[in-house]
Amino acid sequence: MDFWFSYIALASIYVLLGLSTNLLVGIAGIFSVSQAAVFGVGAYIVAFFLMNETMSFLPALAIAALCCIALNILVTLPALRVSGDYFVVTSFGIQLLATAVFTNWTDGTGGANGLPGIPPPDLAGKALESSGEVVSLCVAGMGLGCLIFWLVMRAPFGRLLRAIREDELAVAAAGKSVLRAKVSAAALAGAFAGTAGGLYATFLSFIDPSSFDLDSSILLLTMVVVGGARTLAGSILGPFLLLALPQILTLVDIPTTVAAAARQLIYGVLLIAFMLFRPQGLAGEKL
Amino acid sequence: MMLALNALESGYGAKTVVSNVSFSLAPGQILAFLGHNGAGKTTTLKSIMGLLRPTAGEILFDGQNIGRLSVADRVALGVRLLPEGRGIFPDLTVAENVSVVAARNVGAGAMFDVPDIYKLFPVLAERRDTRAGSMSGGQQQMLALSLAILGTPRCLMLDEPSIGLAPNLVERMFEQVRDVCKSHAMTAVLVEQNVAAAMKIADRVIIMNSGRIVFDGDPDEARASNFWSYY
Amino acid sequence: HADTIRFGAILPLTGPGAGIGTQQMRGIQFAVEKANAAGGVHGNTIEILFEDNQAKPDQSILSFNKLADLQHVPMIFSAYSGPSLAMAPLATRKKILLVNAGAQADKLATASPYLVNTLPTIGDEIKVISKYLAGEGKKQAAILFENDAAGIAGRDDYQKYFPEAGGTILAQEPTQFGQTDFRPALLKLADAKPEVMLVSITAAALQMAQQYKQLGLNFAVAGTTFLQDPTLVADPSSEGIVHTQVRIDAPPELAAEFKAKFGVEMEFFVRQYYNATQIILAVTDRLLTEGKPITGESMHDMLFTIGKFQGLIPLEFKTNTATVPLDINVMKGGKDVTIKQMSSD
Amino acid sequence: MTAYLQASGVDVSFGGLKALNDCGFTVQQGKITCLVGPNGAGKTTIFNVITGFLRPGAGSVSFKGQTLDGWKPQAIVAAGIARTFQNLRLFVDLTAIDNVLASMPAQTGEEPVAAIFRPFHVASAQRHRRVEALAILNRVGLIERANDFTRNLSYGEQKLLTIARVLATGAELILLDEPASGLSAGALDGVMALLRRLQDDGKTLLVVEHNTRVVQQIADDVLFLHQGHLMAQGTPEAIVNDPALAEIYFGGTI
Amino acid sequence: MLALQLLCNGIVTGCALGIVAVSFSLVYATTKIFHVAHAGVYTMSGYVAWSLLRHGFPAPIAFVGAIAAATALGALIQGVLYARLERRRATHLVVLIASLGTLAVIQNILAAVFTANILQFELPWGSQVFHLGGNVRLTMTQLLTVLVNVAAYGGVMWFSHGTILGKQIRAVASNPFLAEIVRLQPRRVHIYVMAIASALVCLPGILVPLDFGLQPYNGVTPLLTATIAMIAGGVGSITGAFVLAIVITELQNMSLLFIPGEWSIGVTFFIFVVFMLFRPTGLFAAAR
Ligand SMILES: Nc1ncnc2c1ncn2[C@@H]1O[C@H](COP(=O)(O)OP(=O)(O)OP(=O)(O)O)[C@@H](O)[C@H]1O
Ligand SMILES: Nc1ncnc2c1ncn2[C@@H]1O[C@H](COP(=O)(O)OP(=O)(O)OP(=O)(O)O)[C@@H](O)[C@H]1O
Ligand SMILES: [Mg+2]
Ligand SMILES: [Mg+2]
Repeated sequence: MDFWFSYIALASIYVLLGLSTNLLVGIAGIFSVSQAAVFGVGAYIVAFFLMNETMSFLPALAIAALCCIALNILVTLPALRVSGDYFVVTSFGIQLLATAVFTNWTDGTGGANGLPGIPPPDLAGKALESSGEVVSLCVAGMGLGCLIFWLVMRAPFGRLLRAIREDELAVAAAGKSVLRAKVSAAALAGAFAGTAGGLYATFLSFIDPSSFDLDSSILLLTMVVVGGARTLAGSILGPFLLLALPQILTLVDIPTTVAAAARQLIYGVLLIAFMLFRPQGLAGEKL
Repeated sequence: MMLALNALESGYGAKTVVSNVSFSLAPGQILAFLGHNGAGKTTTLKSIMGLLRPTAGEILFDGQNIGRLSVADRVALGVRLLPEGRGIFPDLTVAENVSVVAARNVGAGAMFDVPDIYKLFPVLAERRDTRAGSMSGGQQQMLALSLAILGTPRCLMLDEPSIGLAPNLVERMFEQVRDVCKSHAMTAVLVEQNVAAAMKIADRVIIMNSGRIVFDGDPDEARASNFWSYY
Repeated sequence: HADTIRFGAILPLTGPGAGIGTQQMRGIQFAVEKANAAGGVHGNTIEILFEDNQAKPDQSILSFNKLADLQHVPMIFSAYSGPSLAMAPLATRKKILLVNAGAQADKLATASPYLVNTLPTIGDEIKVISKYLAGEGKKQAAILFENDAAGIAGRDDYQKYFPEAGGTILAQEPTQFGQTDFRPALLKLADAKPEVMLVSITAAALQMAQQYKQLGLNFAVAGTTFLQDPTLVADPSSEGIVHTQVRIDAPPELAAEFKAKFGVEMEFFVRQYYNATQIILAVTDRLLTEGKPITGESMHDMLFTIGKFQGLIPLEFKTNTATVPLDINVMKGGKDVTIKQMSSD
Repeated sequence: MTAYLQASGVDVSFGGLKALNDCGFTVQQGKITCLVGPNGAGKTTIFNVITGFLRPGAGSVSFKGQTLDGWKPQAIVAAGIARTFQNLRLFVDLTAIDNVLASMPAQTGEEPVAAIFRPFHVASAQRHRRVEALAILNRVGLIERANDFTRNLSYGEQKLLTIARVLATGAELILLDEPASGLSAGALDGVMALLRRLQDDGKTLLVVEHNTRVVQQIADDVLFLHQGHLMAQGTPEAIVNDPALAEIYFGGTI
Repeated sequence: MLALQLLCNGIVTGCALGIVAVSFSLVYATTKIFHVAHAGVYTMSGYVAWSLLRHGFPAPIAFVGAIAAATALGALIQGVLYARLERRRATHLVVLIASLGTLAVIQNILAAVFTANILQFELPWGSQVFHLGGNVRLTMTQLLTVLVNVAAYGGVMWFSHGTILGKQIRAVASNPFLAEIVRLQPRRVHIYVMAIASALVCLPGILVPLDFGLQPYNGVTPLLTATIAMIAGGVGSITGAFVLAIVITELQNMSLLFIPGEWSIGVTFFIFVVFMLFRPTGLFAAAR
């Protein structure tokens, strides 16, 4: 049953990323296409510490999360100055720069070859070798992430972010600091992405730049929207569905020569149909 | 009859906001369409314009049932609406606002052509090259009104036209509306909270309360009636 | 007891890697369908379960686990370095034989005892071409490489082995995978005035050669098996390109049969995976003959017990990476002409 | 004695256009001051200057003796000045009550740390805030619309909501940009009574208004702005009965 | 020498990308849709031209056929998909995802029909080399790319400022609700815009593959650069989009003179990150 385990573990990791993306893009309206870059930094940091046996998993994860908080704030800072569409440029730029670093900084990241042989996570000195243990860890991470997300969204902070998405000027006129709220949101999103990165690196035991590229950032967006942007349930359902979809599509029997293209085609058609008939996503409310 | 509503019922989704609204207006007639906030005035106007699909009833314009026509077709017939609040193209200059609307709506012998507009509101001529969205609230409202009347409106529906306008302009604008209605047999529906000003030029007053017509009569009757209590 | 024996294949069937992935899939299909048509292996039908990993490591892991746990396959074909390296630890842990007949990263040689490669690593090829070029007196080189795992591996090997053979590297310049604009890189390399350009790209070699010609460049061009591309060979711009070539020829009848069936030429990766599939079929056959179970472990052991295989080419497993014949070819008058025969060790 | 709110020598120009030209005035604490003038006189612009949304080219604004020059809008709200916008600027995708809640000052749980680590505290604080917010909605007559999405409110209802929102900030000096326009008579009486009550509670109000009936009924003091400059200041009667001003404001053209 | 040749190549690629950016910008400024399926239209036009040539049609007819096909495809996407999504009040994010789906559909239909391999045009005149001064060599295709795309840019400039349809397009973008009630027929305008943009993107869509070959997944990179050019140039500014596309390609090309190629894309875009910080509304945006 390892398959289910690895599916659940991977989906849990993507839920954390979904939360991160949802928080920034869906709720605060900061259109970031560089969440995969932050995710990657988290993954590489944890991989670095574990492979050099500098420290055990949890402290490494904590450091990764902290670095990603700092990084995401830095990355999102332009959004404080550059509003709306204009942030897309900086965000693209950051993502492309990150990909260049992951691919070409061979000493730090293993370059395009990636880093194989990352040790499994350990808790209290015991390595988590079995799939059951690893999946529990990932699910626990996801559970914690969801709880935090839920708490934050029902608190005034959530409302403030939604207000910022609509009208920053009016938020300022209500006496709130837009800057502080955005920095907080970026920090939280960074923590989610960094944690997800650490879990991902130890779960796969191998990372390479292809998991942290622009396509991945876009996949995250798709997950969030298909699940239902701005909702907690959406950030959970989206990753679980979209990760299963390629696997499900391989069950569709198609004549060999065009099978691959046909599957992607079906994927595209499903996306379109889904957006047409359920624009609010799986878990969203009708507007 | 220019405009006739017959047992109109309309709303949003499952929520019915106005029901059983019936009245008919002759050419040249000016209706003051009054009611408290949230009574359903805007909803009624949107239904006439075709922006909302009524759930029941019919809308006749010049004897023709326009209930199934598109918005554009209704505009072409001469049904015009000054919308509440967002009546200009903020990112275009004043001159572009006027010319782009004129290009689609002003034909030969039109009632209002571009020069008429600038005569009506000289300040717009002065600010021709200003981005419309950066003008003051009142200036924007003048422009909005201009866009609504360009061409040949035959039934002009004004949703709170006086908002943001200084008193001098309100009076003048209402007088203009009355003059045009009388000289060109144009019908006007005037949704106003500035009741006194509206009643001064109206031939007829309808008061709406919670989606239903509760008073229909001429201004003198309205002044005399106790329907003022609805305000 | 006519049974179905299932194996897996995890290949990039969509995305930018799909061109090669599809070739690989066809090679496997072709071999299996021929075997089944001939009565199967000891009367057993062979079935291959294909999974699309989009050349991504994480999708590969999912697919691997799916094949291993839900379908219980003992053997999986893989391709591309990243995915193969990602799956290698799982192969070790679950004792599933992973057969790579496409990727050539050097790390693949030692990634897992259960990962076997039916073609030499890129380093093996580059050692050979470096020696050859040095022997020809071409000692000033510039490197053109694709900025991804396969291309960078090649660049690193050039940097290591070309100087060892006595040459000097003057410059290096990357291109992006999937991009076909080579002009800026070519221009910059030309500026270093090399005698030879060492190429490490996996796609669009034709476009590279055409742009090289249009820019009027005149240094020599050399590379590895990656340059083997029928459309390139046929194009006049390829005149004089030298490259190592993992020899894997298809007999004309076989190539014709393939073309009749799929409507395209039997290209390099088709042949590679056809050949690899035949190796697997041979291993399965021996296991069944000896009445042994078909597990990842038994297949692994049997592969090394047999050691030498005679498919499209003679090939021998001394380590996890097969020793195969390796030629040096030069493109001339629309043909790829072998000028020297060697072996990958 | 220092003036409560004082603007002096404020200049603002947009391109060649002088929206404010040496504009100066004072507002007395505890009074309702009305700011009137023809369209384009610069009323909204001076609001933007006072609340920190616009940097004037020259001049300054001070509040309780403290200069506000260079302050950020949120700092100015914190100092006790809040405003409404002529074009509403509501959060139309939030409910009415959320609009009010979003404008309440310094709430626990407005940053993630408290929200995560003190969830119960935050929840109970929110319950109290909701009660307060409902009270505010009640004051402006929107209690029944509390849970409706703002985009679904009628224009008049939205206008009332802007007033509720500015009340929620708890500011002591409240700037209202045309609060009366679009309100029906009943609602208008309610709002005027509300403004009076706010005055009794010790608030100071600066109101832009074109409706002379409203001005006459509520204003203690009237400022008349014309072409970006303060032209006159006085009681409502004095201003309304000044023939020169009447000519600008009521008569002829602009 | 090297610099000059790099500069010329940059201009060629930049002009092609410039029209991709301009056409993308037309759509974005009017509908606020991040029309990534535009990359699909771009790619498809090349394939249509290729197959018409394959079937023996002369080049001009093949090119006109491709333009017609792309125009129809663009109008179809707007009329059938985007208009419907808008009626359902889908958010821009939702439309973006639907557009991604459309892109996947177009790309994979192409991949299924034409395979994922690179297809090369067989037009001998295309690769004819011209020696310009200073030892610069450009092919016929490259020269044509510059001429056609610069002409297209001029055409768009005239169109958007000199014609009433151009103004209508901007009006619809500015207030679609009002556009409806003053009879500007926003839906129809949107379809026109998409048709025009699709016809435009055809030009680089044919000319670029003439030089570099056709690949089904190849439209995305140009679109990415175009997006950045559009935004950095100031949304709504045609000149901004066109010029910035050239600037970006030149930066990428010329940066090779100073830094290793691995870093050129990353560094180029990093320059834009910094640039956006200092000029947050883009280079050519009208001051507000
Ligand atoms: N889009 C909508 N969805 C749901 N309800 C709506 C919507 N728009 C308006 N309403 C409700 O319908 C009722 C009538 O609204 P309408 O806008 O017609 O009022 P009105 O008479 O124009 O009021 P006002 O004078 O304030 O403009 C109000 O109670 C309002 O809350
Ligand atoms: N951002 C801007 N750009 C250019 N001109 C502006 C801008 N904002 C205001 N103006 C101009 O400055 C002048 C004053 O505008 P303001 O909005 O302050 O007027 P107002 O007194 O509020 O008028 P109203 O009663 O019509 O709302 C007007 O002529 C207006 O067109
Ligand atoms: Mg209304
Ligand atoms: Mg104003």
